[in-house]
Amino acid sequence: MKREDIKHIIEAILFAYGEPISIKELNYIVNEDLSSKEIEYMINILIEEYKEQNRGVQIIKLENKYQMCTNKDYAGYIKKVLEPKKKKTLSQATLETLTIIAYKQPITKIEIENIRGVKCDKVLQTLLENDLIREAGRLNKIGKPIIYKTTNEFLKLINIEKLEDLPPLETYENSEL
Amino acid sequence: MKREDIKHIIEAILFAYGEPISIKELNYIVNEDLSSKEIEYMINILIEEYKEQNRGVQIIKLENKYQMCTNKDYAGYIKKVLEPKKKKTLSQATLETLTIIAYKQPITKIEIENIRGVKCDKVLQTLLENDLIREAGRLNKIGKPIIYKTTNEFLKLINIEKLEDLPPLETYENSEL
Amino acid sequence: MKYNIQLQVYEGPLDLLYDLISKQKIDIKDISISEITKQYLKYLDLLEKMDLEITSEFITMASKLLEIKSRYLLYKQKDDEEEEDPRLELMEKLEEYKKFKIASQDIKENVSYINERFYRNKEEIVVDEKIDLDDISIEAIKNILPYIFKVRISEEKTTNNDEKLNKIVRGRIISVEEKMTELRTILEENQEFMFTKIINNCDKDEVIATFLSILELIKAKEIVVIQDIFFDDIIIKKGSEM
Repeated sequence: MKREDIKHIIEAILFAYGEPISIKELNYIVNEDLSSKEIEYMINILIEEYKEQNRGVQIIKLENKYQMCTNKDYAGYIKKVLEPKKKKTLSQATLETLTIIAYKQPITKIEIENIRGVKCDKVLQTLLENDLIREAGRLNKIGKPIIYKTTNEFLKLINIEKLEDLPPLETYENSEL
Repeated sequence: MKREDIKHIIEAILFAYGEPISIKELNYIVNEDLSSKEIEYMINILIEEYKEQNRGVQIIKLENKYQMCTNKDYAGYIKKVLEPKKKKTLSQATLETLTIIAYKQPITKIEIENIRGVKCDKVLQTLLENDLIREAGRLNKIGKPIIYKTTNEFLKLINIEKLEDLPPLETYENSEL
Repeated sequence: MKYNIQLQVYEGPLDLLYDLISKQKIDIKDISISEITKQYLKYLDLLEKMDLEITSEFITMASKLLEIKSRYLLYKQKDDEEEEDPRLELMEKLEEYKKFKIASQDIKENVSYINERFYRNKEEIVVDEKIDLDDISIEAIKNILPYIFKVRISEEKTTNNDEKLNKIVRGRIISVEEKMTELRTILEENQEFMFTKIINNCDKDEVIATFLSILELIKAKEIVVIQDIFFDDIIIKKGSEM
């Protein structure tokens, strides 16, 4: 594997994964035979390149994890672009996320985001604060993602006794292509 | 505003926005005083840079919109982190209908049914649900029939960048199954 | 010895017709309408015997083929240059269908069934900062389920049943052979009868089948027909061979 390749693989992973990721995890994904020193060296080169050119995207280090994000200098533009045409209320977004968790639990944030097609950090925070969902451990895979489940509060709120009382998904025909 | 800046703002927007975005929208966000030609020129430079260096992240053009995505060459690595979304297999009926819409768009349900000789309601529903086609207004004639077009998801599905990349329909005139 | 019969399922009447034609390795322009009609009906017959569903589209096409066949017989006899070949419309339809059918094979080959490219999810921006717990109810969940899981509510089942019922009521396909037998039975009891009498309450398909069976019976000399003046009713009588 060429050095340049390593750099670009790391770049691709940081982009697609979106969440903070550690050297150890990157090491595992790129090539276990490489030393973690090598990975760290390459990611530092990448960080420097992005910084030097003042690129639109930057790589930041948080604790001992790395994440890709937009350059602070362009925050004004990003705000403008993320302004949605049709805004959802927090209640709508919450209801959607809660429904997904109710039916698919235990579920991770990334799985929820893949169903909804948007990042869900804020909504998950709201749901946790209102005690409608809870963290139920971590998955033993890359990033050790938190898994979420609904709470008894949730059952009380929608007036059911147990999860089985939710409208069954089986009565909905799975659409097949 | 320096040219280099424009390039990096575009880069930041593409990263943050996630979805396909048009030159017009970019123009509005970056700086309305710039010409759209300038924006197009800069984005093309960006695309070329990414391509030339075979970076982990690439910019693809779908019809008249642009989107950031990972480099195909590194798909194997990303799959280690993210569960790839498996696409469903398409049934013969779905494929035929999709093909007719792809070539004849904009097209109404009745026109599709005339070509296939069968009712297409169910297939159209499936295609809509899977975001492979979209409703693109109504025809101004009796019954105001809905007209259908294919989506960018369709282009992604069959790995082309624009509809013109489809082989011309005439090539099938004298071919055998 | 056991035979393994695998019946190919077709997407529609055009799909079936096109397959019949390609099996004969002839050009669509050169189809023999009577041959293709015969094979088409044979396939429907097979479906019926195997108790498989025959949708209304297949039945409509069957009557259409019979209609074209009879019009073509007249067309050939008249040898009228002015008149359009009754097969033309069907041929054009088949030609058009063929193009898309082949094109769809190409598209199928291009489909990548697993994502090779990965994209980023957008941040979600919401209007208000407050959540209203009253908005969360079992009804609300029910309402958004189809949008979230892209599942279809099963109300389709009822329409399916209606469709099936419809098919049973009006979907029976009438073969020419069947009609011939029916006509023979009537003739055993009656010396003669009127054409309009036997096509009373028949739909278009059945009228065509009746008419074709009469032609067959005339050919076999089982019946003779008499018509006093044009557009008058046709009287059907036993022929010399019966």
